[in-house]
Amino acid sequence: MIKKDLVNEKKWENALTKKLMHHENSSILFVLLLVIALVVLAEFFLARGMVFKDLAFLSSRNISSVLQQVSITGILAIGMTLVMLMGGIDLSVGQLMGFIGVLMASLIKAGNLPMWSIVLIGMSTAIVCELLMGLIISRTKLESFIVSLGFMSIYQGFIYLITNGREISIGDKFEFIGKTSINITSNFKIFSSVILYVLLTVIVWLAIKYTKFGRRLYFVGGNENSAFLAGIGVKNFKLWVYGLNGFFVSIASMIMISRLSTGGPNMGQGKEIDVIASVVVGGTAMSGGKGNVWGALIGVILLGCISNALNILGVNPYYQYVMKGGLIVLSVFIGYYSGLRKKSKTRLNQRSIA
Amino acid sequence: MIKKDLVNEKKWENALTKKLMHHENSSILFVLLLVIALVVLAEFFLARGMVFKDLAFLSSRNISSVLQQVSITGILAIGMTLVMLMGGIDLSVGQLMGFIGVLMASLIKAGNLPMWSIVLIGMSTAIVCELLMGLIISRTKLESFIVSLGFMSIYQGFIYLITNGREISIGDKFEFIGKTSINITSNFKIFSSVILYVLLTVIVWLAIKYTKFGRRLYFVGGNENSAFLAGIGVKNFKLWVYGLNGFFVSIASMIMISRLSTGGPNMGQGKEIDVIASVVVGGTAMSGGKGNVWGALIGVILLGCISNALNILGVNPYYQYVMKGGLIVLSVFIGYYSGLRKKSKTRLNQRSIA
Amino acid sequence: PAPVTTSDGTDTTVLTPGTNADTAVDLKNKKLAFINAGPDDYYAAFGNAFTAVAKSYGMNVAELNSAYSAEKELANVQDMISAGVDAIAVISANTAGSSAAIAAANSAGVPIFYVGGKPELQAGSEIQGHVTDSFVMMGYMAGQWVSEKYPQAKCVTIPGQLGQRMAEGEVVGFAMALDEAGMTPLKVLASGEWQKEKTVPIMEALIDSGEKFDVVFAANDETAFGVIQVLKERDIPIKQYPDDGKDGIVVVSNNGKDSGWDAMKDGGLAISVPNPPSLSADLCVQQIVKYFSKEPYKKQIQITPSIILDAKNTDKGISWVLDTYMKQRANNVFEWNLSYYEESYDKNMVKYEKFDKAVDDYMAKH
Amino acid sequence: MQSETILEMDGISKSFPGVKVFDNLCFDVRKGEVHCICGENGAGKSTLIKILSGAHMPDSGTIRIDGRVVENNTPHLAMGLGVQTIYQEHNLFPLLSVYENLFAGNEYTKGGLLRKSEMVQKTSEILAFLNSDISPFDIVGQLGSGEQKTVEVARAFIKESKVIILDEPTASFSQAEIKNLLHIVKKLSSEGISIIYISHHLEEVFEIADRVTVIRDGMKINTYNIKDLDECTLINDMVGRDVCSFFNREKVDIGGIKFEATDFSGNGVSNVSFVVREGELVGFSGMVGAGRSELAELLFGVKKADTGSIKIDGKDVRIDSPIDAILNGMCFITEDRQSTGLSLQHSILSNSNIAMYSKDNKRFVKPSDDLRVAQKYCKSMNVVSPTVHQKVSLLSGGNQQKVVLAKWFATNGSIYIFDEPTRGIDIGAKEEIYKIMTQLLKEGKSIIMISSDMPELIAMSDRVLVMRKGRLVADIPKDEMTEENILKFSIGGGSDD
Ligand SMILES: Nc1ncnc2c1ncn2[C@@H]1O[C@H](COP(=O)(O)OP(=O)(O)OP(=O)(O)O)[C@@H](O)[C@H]1O
Ligand SMILES: Nc1ncnc2c1ncn2[C@@H]1O[C@H](COP(=O)(O)OP(=O)(O)OP(=O)(O)O)[C@@H](O)[C@H]1O
Ligand SMILES: [Mg+2]
Ligand SMILES: [Mg+2]
Repeated sequence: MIKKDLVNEKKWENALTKKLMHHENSSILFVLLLVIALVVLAEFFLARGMVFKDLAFLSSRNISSVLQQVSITGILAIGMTLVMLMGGIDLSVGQLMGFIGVLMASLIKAGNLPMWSIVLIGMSTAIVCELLMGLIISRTKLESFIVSLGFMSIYQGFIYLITNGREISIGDKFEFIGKTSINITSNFKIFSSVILYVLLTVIVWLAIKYTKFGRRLYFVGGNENSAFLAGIGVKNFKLWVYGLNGFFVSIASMIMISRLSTGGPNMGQGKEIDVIASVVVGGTAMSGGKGNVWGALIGVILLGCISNALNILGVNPYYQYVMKGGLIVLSVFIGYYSGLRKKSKTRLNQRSIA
Repeated sequence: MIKKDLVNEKKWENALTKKLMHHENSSILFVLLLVIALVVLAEFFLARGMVFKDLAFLSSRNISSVLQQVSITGILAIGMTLVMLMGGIDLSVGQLMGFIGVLMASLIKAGNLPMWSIVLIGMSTAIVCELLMGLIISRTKLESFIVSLGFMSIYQGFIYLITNGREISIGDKFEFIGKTSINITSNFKIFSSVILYVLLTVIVWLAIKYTKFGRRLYFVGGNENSAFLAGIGVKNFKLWVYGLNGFFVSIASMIMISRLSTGGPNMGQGKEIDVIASVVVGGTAMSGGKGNVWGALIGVILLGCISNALNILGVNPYYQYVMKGGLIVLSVFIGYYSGLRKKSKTRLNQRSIA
Repeated sequence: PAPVTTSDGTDTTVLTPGTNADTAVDLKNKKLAFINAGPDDYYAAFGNAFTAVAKSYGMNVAELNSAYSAEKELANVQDMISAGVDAIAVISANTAGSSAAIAAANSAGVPIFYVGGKPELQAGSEIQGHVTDSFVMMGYMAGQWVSEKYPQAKCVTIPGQLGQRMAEGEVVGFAMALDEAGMTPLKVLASGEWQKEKTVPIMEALIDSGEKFDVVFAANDETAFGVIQVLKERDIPIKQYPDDGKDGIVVVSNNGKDSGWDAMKDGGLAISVPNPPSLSADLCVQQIVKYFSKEPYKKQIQITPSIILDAKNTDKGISWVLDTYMKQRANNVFEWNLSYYEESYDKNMVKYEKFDKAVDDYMAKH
Repeated sequence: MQSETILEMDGISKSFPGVKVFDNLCFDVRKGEVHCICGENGAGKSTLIKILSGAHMPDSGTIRIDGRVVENNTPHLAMGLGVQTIYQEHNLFPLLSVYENLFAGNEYTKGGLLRKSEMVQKTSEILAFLNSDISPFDIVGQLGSGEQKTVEVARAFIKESKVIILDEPTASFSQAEIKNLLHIVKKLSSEGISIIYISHHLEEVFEIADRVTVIRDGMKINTYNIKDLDECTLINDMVGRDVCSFFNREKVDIGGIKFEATDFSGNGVSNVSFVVREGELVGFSGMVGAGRSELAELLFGVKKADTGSIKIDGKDVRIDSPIDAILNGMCFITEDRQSTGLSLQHSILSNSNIAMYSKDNKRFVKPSDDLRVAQKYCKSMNVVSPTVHQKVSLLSGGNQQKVVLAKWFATNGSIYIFDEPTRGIDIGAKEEIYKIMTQLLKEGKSIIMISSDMPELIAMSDRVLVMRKGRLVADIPKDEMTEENILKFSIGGGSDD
């Protein structure tokens, strides 16, 4: 006869809600803290001659600029997390961001449309582009990898055609989204893009947790067939997720051109790699069904910190490539092992739920 | 009871050998022929003023140069096909090729080692690098995507450290592998690299078809867990496949530096994208277990032809990006549909849902 | 001297008043950041020269690399501000984002210098020094040379990385020169991305397409090497001098780097318009030194190639290789003193402005 | 019957995170015997044989095969020692052909080269031996569930083996195939090969076993000689209480026509029409490949039918996709839980709620409601798992099946299509499920039950429809429902086409 243990069940429940929301991310969080600690130590011993004052890495100025630096990648990473949870991938985000950026910049420069309509055009173009791609991916069995690769090249061409290879300077006509900040101290500034990033992360997190859409995202990524049988319109679902990704891309491009005051032809190039790397480092599986936006956030900050720290420590730029690559591998590795350890520590001898 | 139909069985066998070896590739072959036909038509109507003589695209000279151009990507694609059949991916091949290239170039330039030992060093370094990566991927559950992304960055650092950002010119000290050719006519040359490429393709094709090793690629890629339960040493198998990939990478780098007489710091950059695109266009599934080297060969030639044709037709470089991207999407799309049609001719019902 | 104002309204001359030029400034503890645009030959030469020259003044340099990304460049500037360096020098592949970087440096009180393209300056922000070059002008010089020597020629170009200021600029300059001379318009081929590897297939396709052409304008020397290799492989004669009486393809390029000299001497490359990165970097360091020692200097100078290199004058080339460069500098093979370039900039300013205007007009037309 | 011990497990302990499966278990198999293992879902039967086969490492204990102590057991090693295992869940390569699947990991080679024709030859022989008409060149992914199992069983015969382990091989088999398999098992054991056989069908156990081991709560309860064992003892040992092996369904009043399918064709099905009434359970019988699952897919809108219309409560409804079906109160428990039933990497919680989400148009979910639903059904069907947050891939086969059922019970539909609903479910839990089904009927709901389990079909159905080659060939009322009668129609004894 199977024993019933309701007290234990409650305990399990608490332990497990924690586990689900936090556990997944705890190992990557651990890696982040480790990296921060290492960098601080390195700075202390190497750069600052063992004086704790003036540690540049943890200075409020540096923290605010790191946060600002990662916000574009971060917002793209939110969309990418959704796409990847669903089992897809989108290599076109970098170029699409560039395309929307130069499109908007050229409209702003032309100056004969009100700003709100330009924003609207940018957003809807991004969404339509992604929907188009989503249409192909969801209606056929083509791999999202190759389809989005094709679109990446198409957007690149669009960028060159719009810009004719030249940068489009927009001056200060579009400052709000990328340049305003709340100045807590003169050094510690919280930029609007950072606030937006955190806000979007929270919204998406809640949406994933408390809406059907979110719960279904995992299921579609986990087993498409079974999702279909459970009454999910898998095809349309996928379509909308790509569309949603377009929304995030458009936000990212606005921040980008606002922050750089320019729409540049090579602006988003290679961004997709950073984004995917951050998302994967943050624990989202390429095969879909596993991961969350907080993990992606930590992954984005981790990779952002690594670049920043290597700069601050004055590491030779050529070594930076080596170290950055090494740290990416190392952080997924540590994440994996600390994940393993945690699993084997969980309690034994619980046999029945009911 | 249940009937046996030996006649039918024989029929099945023939139909199915065909299916396995040819069917898979026939749709992509069809796309290739279609593209060639379109290009010839375009050239006929647009560039040549409707004269059939002197069609540059099909000239023997152009054919020999296209073949030569694709041979490096092609050789990398063989290795990538093996890795992808097995369910992995390797984003580091481009940079590894560059790394091995500049390593060998710098040794050749230094000039104090005999050529054979430099070749040996190059080869074994490539293999060791890939084995190292294979070790991590096979021993842990880390995604090959992210691990190889990390290694990509590491090799990039190595390249810059070796070259200090400069090209290393080796003159004609290493001509054999990339520059010699059999001259059938003065225009129609078959280069040693092309011969090597075809030879390697044939060898790998035979190995896949007729050896245990080859068939096991499909098992491991098809279902890793089942492969393990069937008694296949999955971990070591993966390890060796990555090692083998290193071999192909080293051959590609030799051809590269030989052909260009230079080891350049940005030489392999972005090559992995071309390689993966070709392999996927050629019908290999990113999820593993499906595809073959002939498909990859056709994919490589297809993408090579597209680039070449756009150049020959003198398409504006900005439009080239748009057209190339569009053609990639289109060719997987056509490949998919012609594949569908064929399938529905063979059997009516599809088991899989959605 | 009275402040001179350029077309973009920035004040280009600074005289720091009230300082005693004799006060020895301690350069030893100065830490500079050099933010390089990307990892390649051209930029590596910048970085090497900058570091070496700065070291010769006793300063320390941390070099960073933006990998051609405007966003990364801005991040690098921010990081260096956080790291507390004494001055930042930036070379950018594009000028996007420079206004944000300058604003950040200004607000942190860190002096910032630019080498290469013109940064965007917004009202109220300032930079402490700027050594510009003009790829448009270099392309124009090459084009002019071609139009003088081969007025009937049909020209094609293999541009550098699309979307980069320099790549697009030199094509514009070259095309403009042809246009002015009333020659057949320039045909732009696919991008060789500054690399031999990418150039070879483009060149092969060009030849196979049967397209007629007489002159190839290669974006840089490396591209030219690729072009020459293909021409040689196809046994297509190469013409090096207008007066050598042979028929063949003329290959011209920008860079004038050391291996380009060899290519000219070996009889492949006809000319190369030199833009030695080492010199620009050198001048930038000199500006920084002046800034620290509070000596007067011109905030903005533009350098343009004084000669076009061909096989006969390669000895006048300024090296890209650090050792050779430092040797040439020590032997005064070329002018390296900042004040020389300040003067020549003064002299040529009107010409530059006219040229810039001509470019604007040309671009507006096309 | 020899009593030489060929395989011995001693002091085996094994735990998974959150579950201690065995503590100090001992088990042995003699040469040439058929040794059945019985136990509830989640008792550890599959884990035991996975330890034997090298798929799992025990935490402690020794395994002795043929007198040799096996350390660091792996599937490769175990197979080398003559232990062949057919696992409960499919372990196939769906994109590859039957013969390739058969020889995966054990390819015939000569001088490093594959000997394809010999492998094909051997495959045909084995398939003939198993009385199967699958071709060696069929692509495995295109076979039905039962046929796939046949392919897996065939794998046991490619090599000389000393021990063959069969973990619920008959779960997707129909009567004829079961008979055939049991016959083969007997033959093998008479040739001196030992068989470990796991099944929840007790009549199979009694038919072939020489000895039976019962495990429960991580302990071996007992090993019996079949002579000394009767059904009651066995069930009592397994479940720890009395359960009748023959379920007697309560009678429910049958109402008016609830569901009416007219003239369904396509997807291998031709011209099928039938009705189901309120409170009625209609059983579907047929051989493997008769097209019952295909019909269900058509009804549920999974695949497009060429022709066919559905009336629910007398009204025409259009069902183009599962969403339409669910909104019309239909439920579809598919036969293959792994590929179409569950998202294996997700928890019991999310699997059991996912279909329910499609019932209404609310956008938000309440995690606490989800939890309640999951726990309710886990409790009523006795799902063995440390928590509802456990990934379903880590559950035992039977428990996974219960989660599939929970997912659909939670939608509270009114027309249920069950395709092999009790596959791999133990006898105790089956009773619970039958009770739930009866309760559904009492509430006036209708059930279509496709089952290959003849006693279940007969006990539960109000009518049995028999399909053959995609057609409905018989409608057997309760009073004519006998195994012989059903079988006669299934294999085409009645009429021929
Ligand atoms: N990999 C695993 N991780 C965690 N728990 C596991 C794992 N594999 C099995 N279990 C647990 O071990 C217990 C025994 O499972 P097992 O599959 O052996 O049961 P079984 O007797 O075969 O049941 P069934 O009759 O349902 O097939 C179950 O509680 C199951 O949840
Ligand atoms: N995609 C497909 N390609 C080829 N044959 C298929 C395909 N799908 C199903 N079949 C075949 O159709 C037949 C009907 O299978 P189905 O699973 O419906 O039968 P069933 O009556 O449900 O039997 P069981 O479920 O017991 O195997 C089988 O022979 C199966 O192999
Ligand atoms: Mg089991
Ligand atoms: Mg069925």
